[in-house]
Amino acid sequence: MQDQPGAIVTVTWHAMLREKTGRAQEEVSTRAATPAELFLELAARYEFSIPADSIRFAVNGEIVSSKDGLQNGDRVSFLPPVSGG
Amino acid sequence: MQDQPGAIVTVTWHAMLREKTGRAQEEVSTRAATPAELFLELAARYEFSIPADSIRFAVNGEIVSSKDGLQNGDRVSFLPPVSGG
Amino acid sequence: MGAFRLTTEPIEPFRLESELENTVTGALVTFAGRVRNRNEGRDVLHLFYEGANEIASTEFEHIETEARSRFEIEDIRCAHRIGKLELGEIAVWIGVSARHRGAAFDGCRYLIDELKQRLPIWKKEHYADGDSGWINHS
Amino acid sequence: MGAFRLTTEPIEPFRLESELENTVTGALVTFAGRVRNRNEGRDVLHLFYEGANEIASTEFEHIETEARSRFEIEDIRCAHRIGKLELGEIAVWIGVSARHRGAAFDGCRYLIDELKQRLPIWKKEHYADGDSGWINHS
Repeated sequence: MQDQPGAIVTVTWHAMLREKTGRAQEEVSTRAATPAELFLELAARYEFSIPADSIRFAVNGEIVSSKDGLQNGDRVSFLPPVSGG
Repeated sequence: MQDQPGAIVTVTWHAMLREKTGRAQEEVSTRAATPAELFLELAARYEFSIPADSIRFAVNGEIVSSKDGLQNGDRVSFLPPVSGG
Repeated sequence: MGAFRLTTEPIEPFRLESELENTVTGALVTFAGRVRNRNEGRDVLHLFYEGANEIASTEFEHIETEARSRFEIEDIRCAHRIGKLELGEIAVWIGVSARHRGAAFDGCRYLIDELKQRLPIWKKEHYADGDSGWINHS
Repeated sequence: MGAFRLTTEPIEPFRLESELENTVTGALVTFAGRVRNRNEGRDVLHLFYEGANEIASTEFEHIETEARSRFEIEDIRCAHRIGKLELGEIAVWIGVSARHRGAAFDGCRYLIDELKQRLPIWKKEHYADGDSGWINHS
């Protein structure tokens, strides 16, 4: 991972994560290879208490696997457990 | 059965039986002990082709067993196979 | 007035539904059955429904009691149209409210399934070829 | 326009339902989920729903495709409210039309079950005691 070039992605925060970070959106420069790696990086920064394995990931408007790759310019959403309906 | 006193009951005809008999209601004097017996009696008179075992019986507004007793003054309905809904 | 009615007037789902909205119950499931333009390969022009009102009401009460004993239902409304019906018109409407959606779905399904098997209501179809006939579900 | 929408406006079932009535399909099953006054023993004053619109729409399309492959569905409409909701207001509405009632019931049930598990929508309850909290279905 150290050999990867950095990427700039747009992160959108929702629900309890939005309240915890105090922001709806931010640009993040990261060397994370996957949404899951990026989440761990940001979870450490923001000191989230929510279990990482409860989070789903969306990239560019679509829910993706935690192991999907991240590209420069991607729009990334971290989805905490849902409660619609 | 021959020893039973006769009863006068009001018979209501529905759907294909109403069309076959040409009437919605009639008074019937009968020695039949049960709705099923009464049906067989009337089926012979009107020459119904519908199988007797496809008929359900209602007495005084409530569906009853084919073996329930008939009383003088009862209101009897013969219910051919249904198709509501 | 009970939960069930036979009516010669067009069924108004929104009116029936509003009768179920007085209580805050969480889930509402409704079923509407409408007149189809084809049945078993024949073109239907219109329908005629006949019903035995008193017997149907009593039998529906039995079905309702069964449904309430099986599922945690809050409230029920059901209407069945009789007389002449045109294509697309609602023949039967059922609404079930419940605290949880499972009971609302299961209760509504139970009511329509039993209603079709048991209520003294008969359908006569009139076809494009001029023929007509009483329909038998069984 | 797809079958799904997130909306800050009150949901109007009758308008959505009329979009499903253009075709003569026989069966229509609808589900409405409304805000309850109590949840897990606590008195709810009102709710706040937040949704991720683009992701929810895409995910609903997947759910719709699955439902159509499993059941013989004619048409679907679904709306989920976001923003502040009062007690008794409709949070989610789903309507499914089909030729036969089995597919309409099963399809509607599938959609609401999957929607609750998968769509990125979050509910925050505000309680009578002044407390509030995000709800977690799982």
